[in-house]
Amino acid sequence: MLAALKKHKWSYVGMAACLLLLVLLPTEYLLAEKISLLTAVGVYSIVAVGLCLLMGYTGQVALGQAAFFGLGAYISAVLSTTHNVNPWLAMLIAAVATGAFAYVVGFPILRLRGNYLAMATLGLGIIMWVLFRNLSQYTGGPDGITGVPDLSIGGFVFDTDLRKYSLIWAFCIVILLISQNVMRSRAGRALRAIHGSEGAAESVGVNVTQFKVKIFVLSAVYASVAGSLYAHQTNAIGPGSFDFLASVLILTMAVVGGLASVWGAVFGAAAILILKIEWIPEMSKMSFFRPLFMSGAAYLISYGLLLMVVMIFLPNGLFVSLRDAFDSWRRRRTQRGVAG
Amino acid sequence: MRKWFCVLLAVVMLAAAIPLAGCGGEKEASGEPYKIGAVFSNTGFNAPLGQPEVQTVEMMEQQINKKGGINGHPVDIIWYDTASVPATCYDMAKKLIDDDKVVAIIGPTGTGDTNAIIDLVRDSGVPLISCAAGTTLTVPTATNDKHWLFQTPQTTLMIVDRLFDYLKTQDITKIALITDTAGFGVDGLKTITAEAAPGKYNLTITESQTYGTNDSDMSTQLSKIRDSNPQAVICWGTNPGPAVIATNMSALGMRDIPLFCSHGIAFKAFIDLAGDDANGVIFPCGKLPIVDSLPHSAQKDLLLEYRKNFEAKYGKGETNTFGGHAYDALSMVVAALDKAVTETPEEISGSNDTLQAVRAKIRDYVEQKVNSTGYPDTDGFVATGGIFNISASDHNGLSKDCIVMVKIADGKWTPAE
Amino acid sequence: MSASILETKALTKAFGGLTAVDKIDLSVEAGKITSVIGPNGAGKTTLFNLIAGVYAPTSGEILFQGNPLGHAPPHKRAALGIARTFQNVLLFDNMTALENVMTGQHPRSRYGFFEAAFRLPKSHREEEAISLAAKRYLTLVGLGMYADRNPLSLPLGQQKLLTIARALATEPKLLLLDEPGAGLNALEKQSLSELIRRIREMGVTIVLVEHDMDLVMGIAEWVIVLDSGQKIAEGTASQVQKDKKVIAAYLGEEEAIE
Amino acid sequence: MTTHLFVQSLTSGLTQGCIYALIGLGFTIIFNVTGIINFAQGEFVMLGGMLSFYFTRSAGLPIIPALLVSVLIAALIGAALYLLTIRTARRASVVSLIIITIGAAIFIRGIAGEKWGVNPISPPAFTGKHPLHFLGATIQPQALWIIGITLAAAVVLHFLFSSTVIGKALRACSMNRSAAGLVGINPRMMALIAFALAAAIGALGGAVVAPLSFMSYDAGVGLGLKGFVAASMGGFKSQTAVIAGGIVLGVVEQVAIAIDWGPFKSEYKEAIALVLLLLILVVRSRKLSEEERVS
Repeated sequence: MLAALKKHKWSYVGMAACLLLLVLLPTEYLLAEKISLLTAVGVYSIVAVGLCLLMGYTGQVALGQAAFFGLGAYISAVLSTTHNVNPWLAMLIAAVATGAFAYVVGFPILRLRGNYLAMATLGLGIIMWVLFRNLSQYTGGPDGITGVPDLSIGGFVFDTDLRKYSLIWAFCIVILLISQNVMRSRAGRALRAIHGSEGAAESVGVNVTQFKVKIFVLSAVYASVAGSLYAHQTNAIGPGSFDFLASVLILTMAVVGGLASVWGAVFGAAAILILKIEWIPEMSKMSFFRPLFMSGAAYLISYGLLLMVVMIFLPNGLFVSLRDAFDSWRRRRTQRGVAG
Repeated sequence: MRKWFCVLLAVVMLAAAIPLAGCGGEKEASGEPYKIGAVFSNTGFNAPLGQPEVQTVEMMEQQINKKGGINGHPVDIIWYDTASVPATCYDMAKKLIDDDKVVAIIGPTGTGDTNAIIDLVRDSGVPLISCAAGTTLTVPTATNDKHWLFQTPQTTLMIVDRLFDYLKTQDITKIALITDTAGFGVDGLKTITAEAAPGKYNLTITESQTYGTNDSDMSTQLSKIRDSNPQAVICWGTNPGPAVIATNMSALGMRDIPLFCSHGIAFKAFIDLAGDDANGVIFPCGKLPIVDSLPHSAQKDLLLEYRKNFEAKYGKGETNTFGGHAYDALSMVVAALDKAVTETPEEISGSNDTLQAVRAKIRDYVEQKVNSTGYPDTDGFVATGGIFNISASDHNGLSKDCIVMVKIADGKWTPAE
Repeated sequence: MSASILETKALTKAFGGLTAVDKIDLSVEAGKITSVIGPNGAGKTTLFNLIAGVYAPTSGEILFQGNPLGHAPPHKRAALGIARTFQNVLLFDNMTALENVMTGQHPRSRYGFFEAAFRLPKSHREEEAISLAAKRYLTLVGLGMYADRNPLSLPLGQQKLLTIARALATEPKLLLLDEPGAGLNALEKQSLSELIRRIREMGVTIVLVEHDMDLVMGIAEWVIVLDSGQKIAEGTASQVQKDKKVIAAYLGEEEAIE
Repeated sequence: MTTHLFVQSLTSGLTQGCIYALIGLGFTIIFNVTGIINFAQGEFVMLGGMLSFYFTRSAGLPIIPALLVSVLIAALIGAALYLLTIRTARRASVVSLIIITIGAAIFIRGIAGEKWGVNPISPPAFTGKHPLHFLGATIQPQALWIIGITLAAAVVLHFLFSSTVIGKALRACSMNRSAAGLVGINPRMMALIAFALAAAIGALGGAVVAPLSFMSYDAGVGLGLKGFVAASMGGFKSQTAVIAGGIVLGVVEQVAIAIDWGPFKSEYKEAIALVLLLLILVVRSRKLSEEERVS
């Protein structure tokens, strides 16, 4: 145990720091008025982590994650509004149903690799979006669903921003820890082996298809849970929030976070969301940029530019780059320590 | 190459950093401004509707501040782009409420975007004056009493009723529908089928077809419609769909069947697109397109004024009713600030309680005074959309009388009666 | 002759027109070091892939410990006790050397996502066992001190040893080595052949495909010679060396080269 | 369903299908030569329409020169896209490249929205709007142009790939990039050409379809997707296969409208296309993985 503590010393320190930050951030001292942004980061982190496990560790491209995000949101919303199902039960049903769906489509789809897998997942994502938008009798069509109730435990209702923030981040932390444990386990090694070389993975007894499908299902369930939380947080959902660009957004978060890193996903989600719902809107206020934003051009141009620049200059993500720098610094330090 | 990108990146980041440091864009009128929030679809599928709305509020902000603001205080209209995405709309509205601490929000452009924030504005106690035409938008539901929600466009219901009244005068009883699969068309389809039902207008719907917003050819749908031989074709969608349908119908030699469209085509763009095929198309719409042929009235003066200013700023023939919805929404807030709010911007930004109080005052004013009691000599609040008579039971305040039937004749908008 | 651990009966694999492996019957004796040799394109690697289950045979069958393997996929065969290394190394570059070997323990451990997710005792117990075993095999091949290195940072010779450790970690009965000597210098080859003998002492049957004749003749107790997909000879090293067909085959290859 | 309705759906389907095919060809060329799926392909279609509008209506050029200039400009933009992004992103993964092209698409869309506004535009039809009739169905002359130009483009491409030096070099790259490099073909140059060529073809498609369906700054997404499906149906391999794929897709969509029953409702057109895509991919998945194993 002590050994483990020593071994992962820095990651424990990091975790402690993160937790402290999470508690302090929404307070008056720091970013009370940005609490919705912080909450959004929590929601999207959950989806992004799923994608990290699937793409970063297992090496399976997925361009349709918003479909599972939406599936969770819609099942939760529909059940808890029109059918008055208990929100928690609805969330559970959503997670199970989404998982089952992912399991069924996973087997045929995950036989594909690389670009072909990308196409398939992309297709899947858009099909789901079309269904969300056009199955009006269940999904409210293009207008979406309103009046999704807040979550509550007994009499305690998660209605204020702070309560929603705490609930969502509680979920997020648990999911992050689970993911980290999985990746440091036998299953995690099997998944990374698949990424390294499917042939070699098979040769050491890893059932490649099965593990691919398992992780696909896990990532889908994460997305679904995030979707349910999102629906109960904003009390309303619409198909526009789960289209192809939503998938791209999630994908970018995962990649900026540096795919092969569970905590990176949080970082990526934060980075992208700060840009999307903080910096770019702030830019639109400035008289210099206003005309460009009126015609909508600036929003598209800056978003497009952002995607390109990040991918070109940080192909393995902001977070991982920073972490590697930190590690090398540590190594140099320890070496000096040995020398001295 | 890399250098080229670094420069661009630097520009973006720098530009973004400046306002974070806290210095926004400058204003004519001096002193701390009243902050009014707005969310519109500058981009996304609703952009053609959203942009005139943004252009309108920009124009009005300058006019108001040139005139010395409201009671000597300038206004700052903070608008954000929802990209026609509900999730983004929610984020932006939240930012306006928590971060910018605006006294009221106008917009969004679409019903879907509005739905995304109706519970938000209820919970935060902020008046929202939407520019979306969803029929049931302001109707209270089990979960939301719509206490804080108003809407300035004529609802789809009014427009459909107006259209059907007109059909009655033409003794048309058999209609065929072709609607788009985006929000606009779906809403129209729902309302039309409801209103056509026996007991209402009891019209026979011989065929109902849909099309995707960027389909290049609707001949197949139209052939089906022709086979069902209706007396009229009703097309519900925003550009370019209806223009494609108009041209396809001429190509199929179907123009002996009259084509009725929605207010979604009340743009110069429609006539540009459909060219000659636009002639003969009839659609229900606010009075703006045919303002010149109106008898003299307070609304006519307002419309002419609005058109003059808008076209002076954004080009000839660019005015449209959607910009008008934003005009009306903002006018209501401005009127409320002018007449009902005594607190200064400093006091508002000073304490959250004052802010909440002011938000409530604005809401109450719009509900109680934007009607004949507040404006007795014009028996109602005169705006581009019509004469508003908002009440506790009606948060829209318009009636179908403020809608006219417009017919396109040799490339011009003319009254159909 | 004692029990044979692996047998092939009229084993055939054809890719489109070309028949890579043509009706091969062979039988590998348990506990021995058997070497499959032959000129390039003789079908050695294809034969390996058939045994390992990467390819399904076009016809014929493979028996492992007397039971037909049928169409069992590679991971099942690994569980049964067939391990293999690859000509082109194929180490997992996204893990440390130790973790590479730990993956080898996969078929010998059970716990899955759930136990891992919540760190149930079972996961701790098995992880302990796995890492102990892995360290043991890593030391066996003499890479103990490189546990935390990225495999690709090691020289080729040690990478090859690492793949052997990874294969051993699956605790196989039969170990297939695909050209373990290729690209190694004389010294490394020396230690390699010693390692192979030691593995044999552990009771693991070894089949190796190898080009380096000295290496083969040094350690192989039984040699099978393939040429253009067919078995042309088998016997002890000295027997096959005298065999006319074998010499012809190799001469043929040399002529082809010149 | 009546005959003339059926014929109408076939002709409309053929017209739409040809557009899908043209866009799909662009995807295929880039994918074969560089192994990249260029998600900005749809934007070149949009640019083609917008540029041809600009040159006919604003600059007042006659149709054919306007068409050529538009296509040329689009090709240059395609080349620029490659040089500025793909070429700059060294050793980027499949995912990164996908996101880069998506980013480029959004970027181009923004520029177009700024330049031409958000309202759709309509360039003049090549040879008037007087429709032709047969078997109770109606075809607009522009539709014939679309079909004709698609076939022409296919023939030209076939000639290019089969019997010109560049074409052979491109084919070599698509077969085996590293090997091509060894025999002295510069894969980067080939990639550049591929991007320019793909952009040109996309723009051509946009320019011929715009008079029929009009064009708006954000039309690239939808069109690109359809072309992408067409290309996938054609297996991202031969031009003929892709064109067939495009036409099948177009016809299926229209026939679905004509049937208009159950899942075959016009609302679900996009879904229908993608379900087709999924089925095809899955059916071919076994073969694909076999190929990868052997290679």
